[in-house]
Amino acid sequence: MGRIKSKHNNRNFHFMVLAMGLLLLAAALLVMQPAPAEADEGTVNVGIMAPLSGPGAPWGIATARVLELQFKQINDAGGVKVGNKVYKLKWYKEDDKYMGSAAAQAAARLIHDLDCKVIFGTNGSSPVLAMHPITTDNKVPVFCNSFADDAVSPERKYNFRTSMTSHQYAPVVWKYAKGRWPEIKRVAAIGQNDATGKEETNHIKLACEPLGIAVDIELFEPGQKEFYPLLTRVLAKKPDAMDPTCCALGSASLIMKQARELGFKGKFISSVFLDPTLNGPIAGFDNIEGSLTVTWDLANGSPGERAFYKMWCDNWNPKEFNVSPTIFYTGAEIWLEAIQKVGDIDADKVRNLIESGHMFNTTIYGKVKFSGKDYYGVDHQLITPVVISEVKDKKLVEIWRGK
Amino acid sequence: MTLQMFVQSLINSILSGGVLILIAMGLTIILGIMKVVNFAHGEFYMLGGFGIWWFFAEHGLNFVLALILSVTLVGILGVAIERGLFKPFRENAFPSLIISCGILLVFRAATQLSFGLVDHAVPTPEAFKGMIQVSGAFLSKERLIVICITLALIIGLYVFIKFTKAGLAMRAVSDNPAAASLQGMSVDRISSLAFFIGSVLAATAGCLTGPIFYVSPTMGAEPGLMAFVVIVLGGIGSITGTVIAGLIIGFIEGFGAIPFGTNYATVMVYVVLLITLIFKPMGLLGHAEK
Amino acid sequence: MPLLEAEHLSIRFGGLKALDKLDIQIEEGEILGLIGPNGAGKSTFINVVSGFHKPSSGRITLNGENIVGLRMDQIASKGIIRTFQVSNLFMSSSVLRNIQVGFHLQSGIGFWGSILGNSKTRRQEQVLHEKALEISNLFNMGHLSNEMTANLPHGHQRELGVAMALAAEPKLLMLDEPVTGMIAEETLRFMNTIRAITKKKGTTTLLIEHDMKAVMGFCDRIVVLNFGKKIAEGTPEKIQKNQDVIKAYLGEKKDAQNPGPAS
Amino acid sequence: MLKNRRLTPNMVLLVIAILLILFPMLSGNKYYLRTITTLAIAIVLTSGFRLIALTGQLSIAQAAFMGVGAYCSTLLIMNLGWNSWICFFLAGFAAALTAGIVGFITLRIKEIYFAIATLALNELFRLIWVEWDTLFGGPAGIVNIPSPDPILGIHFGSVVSFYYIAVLLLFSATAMMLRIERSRIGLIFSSIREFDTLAASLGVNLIWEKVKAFMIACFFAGMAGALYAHLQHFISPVDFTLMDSVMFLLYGVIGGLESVWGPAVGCTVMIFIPVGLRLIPNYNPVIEPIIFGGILILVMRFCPGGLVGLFQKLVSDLKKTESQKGEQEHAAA
Repeated sequence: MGRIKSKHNNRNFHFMVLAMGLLLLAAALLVMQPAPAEADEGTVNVGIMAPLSGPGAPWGIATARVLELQFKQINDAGGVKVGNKVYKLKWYKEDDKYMGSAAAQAAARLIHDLDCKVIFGTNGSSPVLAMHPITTDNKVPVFCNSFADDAVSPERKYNFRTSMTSHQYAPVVWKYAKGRWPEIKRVAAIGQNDATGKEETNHIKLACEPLGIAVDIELFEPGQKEFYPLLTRVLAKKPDAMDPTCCALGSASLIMKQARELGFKGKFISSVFLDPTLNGPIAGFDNIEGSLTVTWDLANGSPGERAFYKMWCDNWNPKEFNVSPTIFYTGAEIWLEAIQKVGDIDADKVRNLIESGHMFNTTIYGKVKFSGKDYYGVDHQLITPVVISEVKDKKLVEIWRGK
Repeated sequence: MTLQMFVQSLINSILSGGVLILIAMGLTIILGIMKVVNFAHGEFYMLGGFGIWWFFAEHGLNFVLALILSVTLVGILGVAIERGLFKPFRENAFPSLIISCGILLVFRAATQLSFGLVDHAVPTPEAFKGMIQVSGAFLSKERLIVICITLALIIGLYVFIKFTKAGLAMRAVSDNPAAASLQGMSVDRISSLAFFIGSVLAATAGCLTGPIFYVSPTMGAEPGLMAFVVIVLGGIGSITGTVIAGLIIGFIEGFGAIPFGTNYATVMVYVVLLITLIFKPMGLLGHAEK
Repeated sequence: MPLLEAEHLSIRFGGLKALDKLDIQIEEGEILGLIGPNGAGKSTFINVVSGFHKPSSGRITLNGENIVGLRMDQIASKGIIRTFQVSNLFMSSSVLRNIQVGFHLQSGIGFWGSILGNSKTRRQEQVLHEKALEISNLFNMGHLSNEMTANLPHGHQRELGVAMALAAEPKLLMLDEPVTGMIAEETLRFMNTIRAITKKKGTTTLLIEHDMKAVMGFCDRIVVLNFGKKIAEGTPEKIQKNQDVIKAYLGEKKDAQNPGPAS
Repeated sequence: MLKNRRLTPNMVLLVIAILLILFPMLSGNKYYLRTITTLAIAIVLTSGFRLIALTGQLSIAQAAFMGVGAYCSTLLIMNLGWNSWICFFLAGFAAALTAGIVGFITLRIKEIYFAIATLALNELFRLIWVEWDTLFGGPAGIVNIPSPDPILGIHFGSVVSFYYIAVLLLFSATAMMLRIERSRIGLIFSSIREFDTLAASLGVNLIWEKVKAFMIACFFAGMAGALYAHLQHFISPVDFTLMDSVMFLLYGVIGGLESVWGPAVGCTVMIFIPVGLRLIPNYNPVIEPIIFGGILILVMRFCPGGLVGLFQKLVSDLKKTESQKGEQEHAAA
């Protein structure tokens, strides 16, 4: 290493520098060669951003599958008519790896290099917050799913959330639960120790305290599988009910299984997501029987929901179904309806339409609109119907539907 | 802390420690004998889990048969990787570390692509179902069985290393590969054997914990990391050290979680590791070379 | 006052007493030979003085200042430099770089000078470079100065070890069996070089050698160890006639069938 | 081109420098500007990793020190309103100071033990940022980090300006690394890695020298972290994880740790491979980890010296055959 005085090595050094030069040159050539992918006449570029690798991959891959099919179907049907022009969609898929830095880089590619006019994605708070400076500066609408309150705010001018969060769900489900079981006095909210889990458990606390229910929040490191120590601590406080769902599906299932093993007899009430077909195999069907949740059975839902579920089952393994695609599918539906309505793909016009409280008709949920001004300061939160279901005989049974 | 909580924490600690020891044991053998830094060790644990899921849950094989089959296959895969990739890099940390990182990425992505997107449940075999109650504390039968098997494997491994010819050869190679090969021991064969045992132990842990937890492509990440913490805390190459360190970490997780919560227990594990290393730079029972 | 004084120095490894209440004085400017059969504790003495091992009890003073308990580099910076028994060198570096590491204590180039690389530093570096060449020339290795150390023949490797130590301009140079594996002519030439240099610079030297015959002609004074104890001390002529010394070497020959000093 | 022996290393460096400086004018593509900005940050971090590796220590905590810099500068700017350029340097000093304190305690640990200790350190730092949410914003991180303050009316907010800051940082870090390489410090560092006892016996203070290397590396890591915070306008604990630290290690070893150019080559290749792959039509990023892992395995299996090592070997083989040919001709004549 660095035997600089030696003649022989001086040459090596020499060649090393040359090698680096060549590499950089190659890189530079690579960079300069392709002109930015200007959209062809008659096509509009759209970006799909999803965690295609890493811990969020199950959601991301499912999302990408559905969106690609959705765009293909639209193109096959002739495209979208915007104003008096008909556009075909050209989509680009990017991997945010469920990481902020990767999401920012991916957004830069979609926007600067591929000239995408809209981004559908992504899951997770950190990626959505990290890509905000790029998307907002370049006026690209983002239809996202992030449970962080911060993802929707006045300065994030073009961020729209097409999923309801525990902030909307928790008050409804806990009010219902308290009405039905007034004996619930103490609740344990268990969540993953990341931005999402922290926000969700906090939402539960905010929803429960006005109802006279004490909330113990317990957080754990993502990826943990052994919850006996945590549950021993939680159960010592003798909670009457538990919301274990502010975390990944597998973790939530394990918490429910292990809580029952440790003798927990109370109800599981979920303000986030609980589906016996998905949670059941890991959690044990007996363990989650009688739980209350805001999830509902798409297969028995509204006509749009039924059609959506059928589309998944026709193309892919029903076992791999999760809710993530519905969120972005809805986002795409809304954006497409909006650009057709305003007759332009301009982000400001789309934003104005959404903020005007326009009712969107074509979504899988039926008629929906954006709201949220009183809490987030801006109407960028999609409001979908809240449904409360109960787990009965290993199935979700709808017991209450809001308007 | 009530008696019930104490007993429960005790059981929790032993279980989390036991599984950790099982995984770390394989790693300490590989690292101790071949001086190969295998960051992909957790992936053998993951493959073991997928093995039991594939044979037992998907294809309805008998649990024990499925376990043996899956463990053997992972062991053979381990030997193949050792022969094909690690062999030139014994005693050489950097390349082996990089290669193992590559293996980790490939395995994880490949399982994700081939076995789909959901976490797979492995049902508990009928015979292992049910709970046992000890002075108010709960212990499921499946966990009890895991503790028993872990204990048996630890003792078995200890006997194997201390008293059998192959075990003696392993220790000799670990101390001084050059001298061992001069005495006619085949370093190649012993390394392969070590890697086989290492991957088998990790895969066994994966199989046994499959029904308790679930099986997913990223399940190896956390145990793989903690296994390194365990062996470094205990001293690389020392089986007793690994057992002690595994129990220490198990107890920190089991008892530390009660007053502080599990995330602070994780902080405590790392703090204990750092403090131990400051005072004993070669781990608790590790000894300096030379 | 002696340059280095060890008083009642003891160290034990397990149950074995490697050094047993040893008293040794080294006078300024002399070449002291420390000899003894295998396992007599000669290398242990160097290890203890250089700070590699910590003595169980006893004192070591350099110019009256206690040095027990200091780190190796602190002891080195006080001017005690040692060589190693086997060829311990920076094998994948060039000969010149090896010698330049030896300049560490003398270089006078500080951290910022080194980082900034200003003209003063460059001049200093040039001076060091020339000094390194000079030292390699002293050992007839000038033509090898850019060679990789691992490629050197054994004899040159031994010489390089001493060259590095000399580069550090020690007050006390401790040579641990420097001529092992050399043939007689090489030994003679090498020992003469060392004696010439150290005498010229006034460097005090402690020479450890297993081969009694090899050191006789070079040392001013000799101390003989056996089983960690001093059994004789005096001029080479006196030592050669000492009955205890002869017995120690012959005894060893009988027990371990080791080729003795005469072979 | 290879035969042009007159091409000095400095000339090539100059060409690279000019290319990098002119690049924003040649191509306005902000995506590539951003990619090179992240590349520059990665090279700075990886060079630091290599510097520590030069003393024989394997640090898996570089991302954490990058985070120390990022959080330090962000908090000073956002809470106390200090000038961002002062904070930029303070970030470096904060990271170096942290490294110094941590180093004095941990650097006597060696080899894999040290690697795992730094790994624990990285996790500890992350957990501190996660748990201490009143100061560090918790897992949600800190949003809306402003762009650097203007100097003499020049505003720094665009991708191009970040690009130039990053290139400047890259140049100064590389100049520093080169200087260290060629100076006595580098000599002493590598002597520790080769044989620490011998170095100590010649008066080298092992701990202090290792701490020095650690501090220099972390100084640049901290500055890179501050730049990263400005570039992203958002930081959270997940930006500085163990996985990122391992990445810098991978980049370094793939490039080759023996050479001062290794980190640059490793980072360039590994960061531009995914970029290049995306030019393939209908490329599916899902398989990227497999490609990435495959490259790691292949490169290490067939050239453990890394890419620079491979290149050096090829060149020396070429020269050997050339000189053999020359000898044969000579003999024939």
